[in-house]
Amino acid sequence: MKKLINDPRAVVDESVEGFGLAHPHLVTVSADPTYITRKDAPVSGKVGLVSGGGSGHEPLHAGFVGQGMLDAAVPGAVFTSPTPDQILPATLAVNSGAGVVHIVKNYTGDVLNFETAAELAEAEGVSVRTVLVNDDVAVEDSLYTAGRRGVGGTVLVEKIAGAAAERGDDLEAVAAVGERVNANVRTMGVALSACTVPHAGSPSFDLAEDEIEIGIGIHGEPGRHRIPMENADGITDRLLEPVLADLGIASGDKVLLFVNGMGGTPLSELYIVYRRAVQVLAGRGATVERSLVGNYITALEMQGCSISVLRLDDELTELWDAPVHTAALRWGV
Amino acid sequence: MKKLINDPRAVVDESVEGFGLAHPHLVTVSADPTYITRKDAPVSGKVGLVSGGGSGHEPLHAGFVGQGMLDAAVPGAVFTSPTPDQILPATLAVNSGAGVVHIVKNYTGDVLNFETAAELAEAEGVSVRTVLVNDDVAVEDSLYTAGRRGVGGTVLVEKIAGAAAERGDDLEAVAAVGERVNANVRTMGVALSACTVPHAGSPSFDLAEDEIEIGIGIHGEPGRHRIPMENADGITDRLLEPVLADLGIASGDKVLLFVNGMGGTPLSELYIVYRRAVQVLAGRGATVERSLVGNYITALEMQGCSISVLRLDDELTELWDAPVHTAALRWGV
Amino acid sequence: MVLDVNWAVKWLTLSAQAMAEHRVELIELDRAIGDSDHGENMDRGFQAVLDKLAEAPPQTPGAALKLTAMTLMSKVGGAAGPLYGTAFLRAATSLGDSAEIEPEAWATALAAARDGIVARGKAESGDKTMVDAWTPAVEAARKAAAAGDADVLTVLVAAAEAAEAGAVATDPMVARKGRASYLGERSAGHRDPGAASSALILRAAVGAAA
Amino acid sequence: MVLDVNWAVKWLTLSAQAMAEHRVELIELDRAIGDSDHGENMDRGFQAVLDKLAEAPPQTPGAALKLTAMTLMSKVGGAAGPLYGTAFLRAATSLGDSAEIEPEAWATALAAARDGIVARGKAESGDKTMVDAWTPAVEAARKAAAAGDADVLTVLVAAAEAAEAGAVATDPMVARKGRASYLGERSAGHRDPGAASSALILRAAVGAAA
Ligand SMILES: Nc1ncnc2c1ncn2[C@@H]1O[C@H](COP(=O)(O)OP(=O)(O)O)[C@@H](O)[C@H]1O
Ligand SMILES: Nc1ncnc2c1ncn2[C@@H]1O[C@H](COP(=O)(O)OP(=O)(O)O)[C@@H](O)[C@H]1O
Ligand SMILES: [Mg+2]
Ligand SMILES: [Mg+2]
Ligand SMILES: [Mg+2]
Ligand SMILES: [Mg+2]
Repeated sequence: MKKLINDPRAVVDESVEGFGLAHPHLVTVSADPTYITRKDAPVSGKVGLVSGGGSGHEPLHAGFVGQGMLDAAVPGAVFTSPTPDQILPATLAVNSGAGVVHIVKNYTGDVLNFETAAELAEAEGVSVRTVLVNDDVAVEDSLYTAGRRGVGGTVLVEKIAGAAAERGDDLEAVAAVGERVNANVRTMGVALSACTVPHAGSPSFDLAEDEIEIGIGIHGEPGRHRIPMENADGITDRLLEPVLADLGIASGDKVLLFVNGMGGTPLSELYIVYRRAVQVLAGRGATVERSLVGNYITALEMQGCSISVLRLDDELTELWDAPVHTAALRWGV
Repeated sequence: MKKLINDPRAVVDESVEGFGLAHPHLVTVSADPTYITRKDAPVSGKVGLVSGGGSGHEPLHAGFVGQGMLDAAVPGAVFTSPTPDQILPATLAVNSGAGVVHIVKNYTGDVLNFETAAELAEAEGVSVRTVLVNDDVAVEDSLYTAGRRGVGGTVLVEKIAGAAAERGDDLEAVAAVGERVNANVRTMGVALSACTVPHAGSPSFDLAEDEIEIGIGIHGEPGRHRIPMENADGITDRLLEPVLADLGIASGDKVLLFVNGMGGTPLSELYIVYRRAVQVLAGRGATVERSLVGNYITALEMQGCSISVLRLDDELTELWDAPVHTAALRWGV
Repeated sequence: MVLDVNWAVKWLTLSAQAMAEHRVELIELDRAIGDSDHGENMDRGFQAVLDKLAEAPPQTPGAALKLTAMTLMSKVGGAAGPLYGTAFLRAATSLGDSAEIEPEAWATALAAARDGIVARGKAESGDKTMVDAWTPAVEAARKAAAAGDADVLTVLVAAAEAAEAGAVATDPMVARKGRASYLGERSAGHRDPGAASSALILRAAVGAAA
Repeated sequence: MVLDVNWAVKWLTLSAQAMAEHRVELIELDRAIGDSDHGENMDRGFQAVLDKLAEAPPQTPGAALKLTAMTLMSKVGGAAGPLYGTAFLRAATSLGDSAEIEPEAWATALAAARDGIVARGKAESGDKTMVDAWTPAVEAARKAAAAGDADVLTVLVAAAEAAEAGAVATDPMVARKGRASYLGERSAGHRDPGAASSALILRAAVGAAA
């Protein structure tokens, strides 16, 4: 394992510290317990948005703290959800009295820890609503499992719910927008290589030179099945098909197309995937109205990508376009 | 070699096509010869800015085309500088009559091809000035070599000269600002792994599990020397020392600190490097006034990073802060 | 042998030792069907428990377990943090402030712990989770405790052995809860990391009484 | 044997074949001390030359070389594109529109090509570049052509052999120009890819006349 780190156990703390140093006008970093808040939090009258989860998915979530998106991010250890004693103070710190929305990726650990924190926050008089993100169509039979995972769609939920909060929507409304995004987004991912968790020291799975993992999540876990390597168009078709089927994308639909890198894949390759995905969508009569291409929700240095499709309506489009000012996503300001 | 590509020879074309599809309001993509122009080019009265070079460094250069930065980007084959028959039409396309600045990274191929294109453009009545970027302190004895390479500093030259052009500076002034940035920026890079050029199919060099390459460029070439793996702080010190020495950074200096990922290194690790670099600069009495952290000038999926320091003055700071709207760098708009 | 606070502290100490010793093994189990962090998380959590025990030595077994519960909740994270946290909290509540634990009380505390895990995680037996170690342990402990002349060591041993067998029994299971469930059929053929760590903890309880 | 346009076209065709055949080898040489693209670039460029030759068959050797120059300039890129482009352009100019090339004229054309490379690239002998293949080739061709009864094949062979020896001689050199110069001392022990491709091209000139 070769990584630009000092001590595997200090990775999150040092990285978050560096993040705070690099973006001093944007965020405040609290150490022990670790969480990151928007510089001007709590924003008076605004619903607070808190997300978090294991580290290793950067820029998610800290990179999305700022105007028009998250008020706080709570990073756990690498691939380990944060604990209530981090989530609670982050929640309290961004509560202006309008309540707080927790955006939680659907993993047992995240759900349980945010659940406890929400309960504790309610006990302190803060209203909390939880938006559970579970956009990963790779998880089949999800009724008989821990359910679908929250993956690429999380970024879109955070952006759009963030815009709703910023324009002044109340607690229920912000949560409802977040849920609407989640209901209209689906994602599927592929890994060309594994990733190495710093404290583990060896790759999260072993993959032959001519194999890829289809249906991976963002934690270096193996996917649903392993297939021989294919070309980019073939892989794109394979990822997109279940996404479109599950969403029921039909002719005339307008969508946001999000091709996300898992961390170790060159941007140029993501655009090759994007190109094919646009072709496929056009073939179905759907129009790509908005795009996002890049490394936004990653699995350390894993090679691969995920494709997310979000069905847009006028309101979601408007909220997507609304100004955002964070370390990793910025426009209109 | 596992890559999200179709045909190694179609990588650049398909990727650029995808780029155009993803950013239709920002750029126009011309195929055969391949180049990318700002949607509203030529901008009346404005000096045009053209850069280019081999592909494989994405988002450089196409990701920096747009308001406040480049007017055109000219991508060659992977790691191969583009040809005059691409550079010339790009130059003509962005010339509004105010002349065109070529921003050229100092590699023999880039220099020769841009040189020819500039000559041909001049022959067609377009005034061209060339800003040569050569910020790489890893190249020693540069008088007896092809000279220092253009690396991380290129991004800063493009942003700041772009802002000068956008505010209406004339040809000489834009070139002068670009040269001033180049004169005040130095960079040094490290590779933890090699990268694989698609048409080559095997890694650009072989590195043991406990070795790193110090002083690498952005073409997967080996560096100046190979050393045993060190921790992030140690590597940061090693990269920063020659940068600061060569720039003559002294107490009271204000700088922009740019930690750039080579493509395959997680963002979290770049922030660990950033953290240390800030500490070192503070130890010298220099203040980090602006920061940039991320994958901006890459070597495909290489793991590693480069550190650039730019000595700022009020004008450079103001030009850095000026609005920019490109696929990869955006603020103020 | 009585299960008093000294035993409890020794149990937690040996648990921490076991997590440190088996850290890599638990990471490897989690690497196969999860996200490679279980050993790291448990080791970090139990080291923190040791620190807390040293800072504020508890006066009863229940207090020791409550302190453990709070520490694991705030230091472990992931799925295991809240689940073990709840388990230790429920066990602590079940023990109340009694100074010594009788065989029956221990079986009841284990059952409370298991019920806490089920209440939080909603897993059933056979879902390939730590429940598959705890439920057999609870049953074995109850059975041993119910025997007229049960001594406490016998009960501890019965629970540990059953937990170990339960962990081994997760090998062929297809996961339906937790991270391994995403793998579907591919989760079969690997031991559940949480069941494995549960067995280690219940074995440490024996060591503390020996 | 006369060096007419048929020879020239055959030369370029064999050069293209050589680039395709040695593509991987040239990539490997460039991988060691450069950026792994020389073989790919030369192969792409010469395939384009073949297309152009087929599209608009040239009438003189000079015209064939000029067409080659323009095509290499627009298809190869990198350092090699402009350098080879200039070399072929200067050679074409030197040959003018004569229908056949005499031994002396060939030596002069080679010298013009070499001078073009030096004018663009500013490399000196010993800098570990293609110049180290071209300069010995020029000298050998001149010497062979100066011999009273020189036939043109002898001149071609002399140039090819000298270029090959020149390419081999780059092995121990420390590069001072081109991408390999960034490696400093580490560039020693590897053959310069451009010198190697130059030798292949000059060898193809022999094959076309044989
Ligand atoms: N719903 C659940 N009920 C009971 N135990 C569970 C549940 N989900 C996960 N677990 C247990 O947690 C263990 C994983 O813990 P850990 O790796 O620390 O957390 P994470 O899965 O969040 O990375 C699993 O091996 C399993 O025993
Ligand atoms: N200044 C120069 N003068 C002469 N030849 C040069 C010079 N620079 C590079 N070359 C030649 O070009 C070759 C490299 O070509 P190529 O790999 O296609 O281009 P690049 O270096 O741009 O990737 C070198 O092996 C060398 O022979
Ligand atoms: Mg985890
Ligand atoms: Mg090249
Ligand atoms: Mg785990
Ligand atoms: Mg090369």
